[in-house]
Amino acid sequence: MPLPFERPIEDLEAKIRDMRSYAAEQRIDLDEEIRLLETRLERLKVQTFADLSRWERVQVARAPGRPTGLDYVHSLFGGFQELHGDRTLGDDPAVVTGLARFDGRTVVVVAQQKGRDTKENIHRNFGMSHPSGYRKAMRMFDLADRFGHPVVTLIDTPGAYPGIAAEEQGQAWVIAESIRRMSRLRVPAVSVVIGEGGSGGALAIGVANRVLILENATYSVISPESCAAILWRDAAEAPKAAEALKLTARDLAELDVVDRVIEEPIGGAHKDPAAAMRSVGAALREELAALASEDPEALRRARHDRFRRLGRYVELDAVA
Amino acid sequence: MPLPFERPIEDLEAKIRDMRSYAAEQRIDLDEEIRLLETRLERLKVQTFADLSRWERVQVARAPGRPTGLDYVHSLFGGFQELHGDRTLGDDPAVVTGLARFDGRTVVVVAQQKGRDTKENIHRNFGMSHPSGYRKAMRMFDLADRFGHPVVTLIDTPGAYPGIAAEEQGQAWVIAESIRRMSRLRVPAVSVVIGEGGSGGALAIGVANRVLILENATYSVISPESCAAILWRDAAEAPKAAEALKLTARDLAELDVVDRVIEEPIGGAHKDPAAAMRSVGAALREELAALASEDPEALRRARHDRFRRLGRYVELDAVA
Amino acid sequence: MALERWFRRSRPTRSDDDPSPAGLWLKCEACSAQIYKKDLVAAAYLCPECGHHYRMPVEARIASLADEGSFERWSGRLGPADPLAFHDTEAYPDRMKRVQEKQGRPDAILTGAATLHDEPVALVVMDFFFAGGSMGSVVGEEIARAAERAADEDRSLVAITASGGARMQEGALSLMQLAKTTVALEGLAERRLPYVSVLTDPTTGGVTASFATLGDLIFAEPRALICFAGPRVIQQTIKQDLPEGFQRAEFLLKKGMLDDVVPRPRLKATLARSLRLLRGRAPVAADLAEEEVESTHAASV
Amino acid sequence: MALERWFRRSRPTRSDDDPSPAGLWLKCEACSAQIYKKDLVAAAYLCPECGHHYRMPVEARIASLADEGSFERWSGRLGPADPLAFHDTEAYPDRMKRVQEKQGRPDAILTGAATLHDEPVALVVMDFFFAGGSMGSVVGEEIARAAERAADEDRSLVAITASGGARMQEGALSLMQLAKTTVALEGLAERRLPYVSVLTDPTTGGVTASFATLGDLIFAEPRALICFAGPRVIQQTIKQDLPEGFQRAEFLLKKGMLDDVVPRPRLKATLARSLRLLRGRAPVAADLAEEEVESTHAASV
Ligand SMILES: [Zn+2]
Ligand SMILES: [Zn+2]
Repeated sequence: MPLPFERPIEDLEAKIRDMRSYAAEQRIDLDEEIRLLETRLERLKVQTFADLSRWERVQVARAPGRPTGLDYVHSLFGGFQELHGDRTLGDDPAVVTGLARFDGRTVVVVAQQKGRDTKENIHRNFGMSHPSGYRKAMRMFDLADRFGHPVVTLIDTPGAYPGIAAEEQGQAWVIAESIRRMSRLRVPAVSVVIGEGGSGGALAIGVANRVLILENATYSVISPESCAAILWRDAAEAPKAAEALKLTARDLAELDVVDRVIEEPIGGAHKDPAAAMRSVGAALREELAALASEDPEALRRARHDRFRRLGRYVELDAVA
Repeated sequence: MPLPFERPIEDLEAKIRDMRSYAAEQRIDLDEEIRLLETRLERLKVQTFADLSRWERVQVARAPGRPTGLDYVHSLFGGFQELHGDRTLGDDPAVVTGLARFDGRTVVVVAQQKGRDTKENIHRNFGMSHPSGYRKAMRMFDLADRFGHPVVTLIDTPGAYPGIAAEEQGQAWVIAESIRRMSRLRVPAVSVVIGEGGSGGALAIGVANRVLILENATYSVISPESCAAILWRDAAEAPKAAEALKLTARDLAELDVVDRVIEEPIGGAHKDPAAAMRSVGAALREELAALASEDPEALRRARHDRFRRLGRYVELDAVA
Repeated sequence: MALERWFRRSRPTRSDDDPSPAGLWLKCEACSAQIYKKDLVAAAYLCPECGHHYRMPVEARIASLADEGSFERWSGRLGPADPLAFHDTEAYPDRMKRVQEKQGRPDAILTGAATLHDEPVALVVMDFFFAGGSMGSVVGEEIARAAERAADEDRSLVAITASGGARMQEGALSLMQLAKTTVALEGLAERRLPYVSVLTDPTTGGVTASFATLGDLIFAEPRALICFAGPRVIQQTIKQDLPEGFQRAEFLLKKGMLDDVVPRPRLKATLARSLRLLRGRAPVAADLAEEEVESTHAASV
Repeated sequence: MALERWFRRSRPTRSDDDPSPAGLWLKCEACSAQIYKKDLVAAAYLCPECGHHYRMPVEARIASLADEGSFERWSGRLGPADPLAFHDTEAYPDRMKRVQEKQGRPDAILTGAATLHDEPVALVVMDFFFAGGSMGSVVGEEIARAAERAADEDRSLVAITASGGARMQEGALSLMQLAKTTVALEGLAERRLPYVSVLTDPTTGGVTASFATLGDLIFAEPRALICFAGPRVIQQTIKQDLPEGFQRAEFLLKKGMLDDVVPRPRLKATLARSLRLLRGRAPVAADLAEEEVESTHAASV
C-alpha cells in the first residue's frame, strides 16, 4: 500500500506500464512518449520527496518495507555472531546485538529491530525495548571496551516501552545508565538513525562520536501523536506537531543534533533498500575509518564534549 | 532453650542460684561452698567448650541469641546509613548494606542477616539471599571503590537461597560475579564469619584481604545435613558429616582458609553478645589499621594472591 | 517521554499550583483535614494533620536544606531561546514570558552553593511550578554548570528533582539534555565527589531517565510519583488498571531502585550524614541526633 | 552447593556413565530409538535419530574441537591430596584411586593447548565421568594454571564445563576453588584475550557459580542442565513441581543468562568465529561456511 503522497507517483508508474504493454500488444512505437513520461516521473519523484512535509517524512520513516536493523546487519556486516541476553533478566528481541566484521575490523553491533511483518512486529514488540534490551546493549558496550572494538548502533524505535514490567524493572534507570555507559566508551562509536529515533529510548544507544541519520528518518523528543494529544489536545493534530517539532534529518543537522545526513534513493529507502543500505555502508566506512586512529581517552573526551555542547539558550546579561 | 551440651552447665548454674537463695533465706553462710561451685562451673564451661565436637559447634554457630549482622552493625559502627536495593530487581532483606563510621574512617558494610525471631527470620528468609542481595552487595563494592572506603563484610548464611526465582534470576551468575567483583576491589576488605559460612553464598562476600572467623562459627562447602544425605544417605548422620568436613574455625585456620580466629566469651557468643561484639570490634580495628597504608593495586594483588594459593594437591612427578 | 500535561493551555489541576498563595484554608488532599495555609508553609509543606508531603516551592526547599544564610545563587543568567520557532496555540516565547513572570526566574531551575550542616554542596532544585519543571536547554545547561562548578569548588552535588520530563518546545535539543547532564556529572566522579539525588513528586520522563537516577545515592520523598512513562500513558498502552502504589517511591524502594525513602523532616540530616560518610568525614552531632529517630526502613508518613 | 549425587556409594544412574562402553546397542533416552553405539560415538555422541546430546567423554570432546594433531596436553601432573583425611563409608584416597583407574587420569579435568580452525586456544575440559566432574583442589589448580598459561602464550581460553559442583571431600578448600579459578582469569582480561565458556550437561553448583559463568561469552549445549541448586534440592525446599524445561539451556537463554545455545555440530565453528571476532581477526572460511546454516536463534535439535 502506497503512502498518500506516493499515489501520484504510483499512478504515473502504472500509466507507463500500461503504455508499454499497449505498445507491445499493438506493436506500435511509443518509445518517445514513454521516455517523456519517464522523465516526468523522475521529476515528480524528486519534486515530491523534496517537498515532503515533516509529517509525510514521519510516514516514510515508518514505511513498511523500509530496511530494518537486521537488514543492515546482514547486508553490511560479515560473520555476524549474534549475542543474546542481558545476564540479568532476559533477552529482549527488540534489540539485536552481536559481533561482526566490517571493512576489515571487528565491530560490536547494537541494532533496534522492528518487525518486517506482523508476526515479527509482535515478537519484537514493534521495536520498543524493555530494560533488558538496554542492559543487553550495555553488556555490548562493556565487551567493546574490553576488547577495543568500535561500536555501531542502529536506531529505529518508537520509544522505550511504556508498560508495567518495564517501569518495575527501572526503564528510566537503564536508559540513564546506558547513556552514561555509552558516553564513557573508550572506543569509536557511530550511531545511525535508520528510521524512527524515539526519544530517550533512542538516545540510550545514541551517545556516539558521530551521529548519522538517513534523509527520511526522524529523531524526536516525543512522537507527533503524543505531542499533539498534549498541546492540541487531539492526536489527529499530529501533522501540526510534526511540523512544530522539527524532527527531520535536515532540521536536526541544523540543530547540531546529528553530524551527517545520508541521502536515500529517490522515493525513499523502502523503494530501494539495497541502495539505501549501500549508502549507509559507505558512510559508516568513512566515519569508522576517520575515528580509527584516535586514542581511547580522546574518543571519550570528544564524545563528552559533543553532547556537553548541545542546546540553545540566551545569556541574559548580554540581552539586558 | 539450652543446647544439649549446655545442660550440665545450666544445671550447675541453677544449683548455685538455689544455694544462694537458700543461704539468704536461712541466713546461713555458704560463701565457701558457693565459691567452690563457681570455680567448678568455670572449669566445666571451659572444658565443655574446649571439647565441643564439630557438630556441637555447628549448634553454637546457629544458636538463637547469637549476635546477628545487624547487632554488630549497631554496636560497632556509628552513623550507620543503610542503603537499599540492587537498582535492578529488588531489595533483599537477607543482606543489609550501608555506610558507617568505624575507628575514625568510613566503611562500607555488607552484612548477611538472619532473623532474631521467627517474624524477622521469615522477613530475612533465614539469611538466605536471592540474586538481588548479591547485586546489592556488588553495588556496595562499586561504591567503596569509587570513594576509596574499606569494605567490611559479615558472613552468616546457611547458603544462597535455592528457589525458582533465584535460579531464574541467575543465582550462580551473581555469585560468580560477586566473587570477581570483590576480588578486584582496590580498597581494603575484611570479612568476618560471625555464624554460618554457608558455601558459595558465603564466599560471594568473602573474597577479602583478611578473612576472620569467630571461634564457634563454621565455614563449609556444604551443610552437614546435605552432606550426610548424600554420602551417608541419611541427613541424621549430620554429626558424622560435620566431623568429616572439618568446618570449624580451628580447622579452617589450619587449611589457610581463614587468617584469624576471634575468641568468643566462654559459653559462646550467645551467652555474652556484648563481649563477642567487642572482640570482633577489636580484631576489625587491628586488621583495618594494618591494611590502611597499602596502596590500591597492592591490595588487589594481595587479595588475588591469597585466593590463588588456596588448595592442597600432590605433584605426581615428585611422588612417582 | 512522559506526557507533560503541565503544558496544557488551561485548567491546570489544582496540585500543579503552588499550594501556598491565595485563600487562607486548604482541604488536605490526603486526609481531608482543613489546614490553615500558613501552618502548611510553616511545616515545610507537610500536612500538620497527616504529614502528607505537598509539592514545595523552590525557595522553601532551599530554606529547608541550606544552613541559614549559606545559600548563594548561581543560576539565573540564562534564559530560554526559541530554537524551533515553536508555536502550538501560543508562541513558545510568549508562554515562557508568562511563566517567568509568575515564578520570578528565567527557567525551571535554581542552582547555587550552600552548606548542609556545614557540609559544602552545590544545590540543584527544579521548579515544578515553572512549566511542570520541564527540562529544556536552560535547565540542562544550568545543571551541567552546577555539576562542573561543584567539581571545581570541591563540593558535593545535591539535586532535588521535580519534572514532567523533557520540554517539547525545544524538540530534540531537550532530548539532548539527557546526555548533556549525564556527561557533566563525570567531573564529580573523577574527583571522588559525591552526587546525591532526591526524587520528589513528580519526577518523570527524561529527567528520571538521566541525571536524576545517576546519583551515587538516590533518595526519594514519601509517595512521590517517579517514572519514565506516566501512569496514564501506560494505562492507555496496556488497557488495564495499574497496581496500587505503582510508580510511587515506596514501590520503587521495594523494587530496588532507591537507596531509601526519606521523609522531609529527616532529609537534611540524611543528606548531610550521607555526604560526610561518602567523603570520609565524621558526621556532625546534628546528623546523628536525627539518626536516632530513624527506623531501618524509612517510615511512610 | 548442588547435591553431588555422583558421589553416592552405589547405584549410579545410567546416564552418569560414559554411554559408550559395554553393550553394542542403546535405547535413546530421548526418542527411544535403538542406536548402535558405534554410530553414537561416531556422531560425536548425538543420537543419529533425534540429535539428542549425550554426555561426551573428554577425549571425544577434544577430538571434536581441536584441529587434528593440534592438541598438546598440559594437565596430568597434579593429583588429589587428602587434606581433611576424609572418610565417609570409604576413605577419600581409596575412592579416588578407583576413579583414577577407571578414567585414566588423576582428576576430573584435562587441559591443554590446541588450535580451533587455526585459532590458538587453551582448552579446559571437565570430566563428568570422573566423580561427577566435582571440583577439588586439583581441578581448580589445573584451571587456574591453564588460564595463566593461556595468557602467557597469547591464547584464548575455552572451557567446556560439566560438573556436579564443588567436591565435598576436600571441604572448604573445594569451596575456595571458586575464588581461585575466578582470580586466575584476570591475566586473560588484562591482556585482552577472550575467554569463552561452554556449559554442557550438567553444569551445577560451585562450578556454575564461578569460572563457568564468567566467560566473555557463554554458550551452552541444547537441553543442558545448568543451575546453582539442583532441581531436587529446589523441589525439597519449595515442595512444588518445577516448570517444564526449568534450568535447561533453552530456558536460561530466554532468561538472558547465555549468549546462545549451540548444537554440537556447530560448536567448533561458533567458537572459532567468536574468538576471531573478539581478537579482531577475520573469520576463516570454515567458520563462515557453518554460519550460513545458522538461524538467528539457536535451533534446538
Ligand atoms: Zn493531611
Ligand atoms: Zn534419540
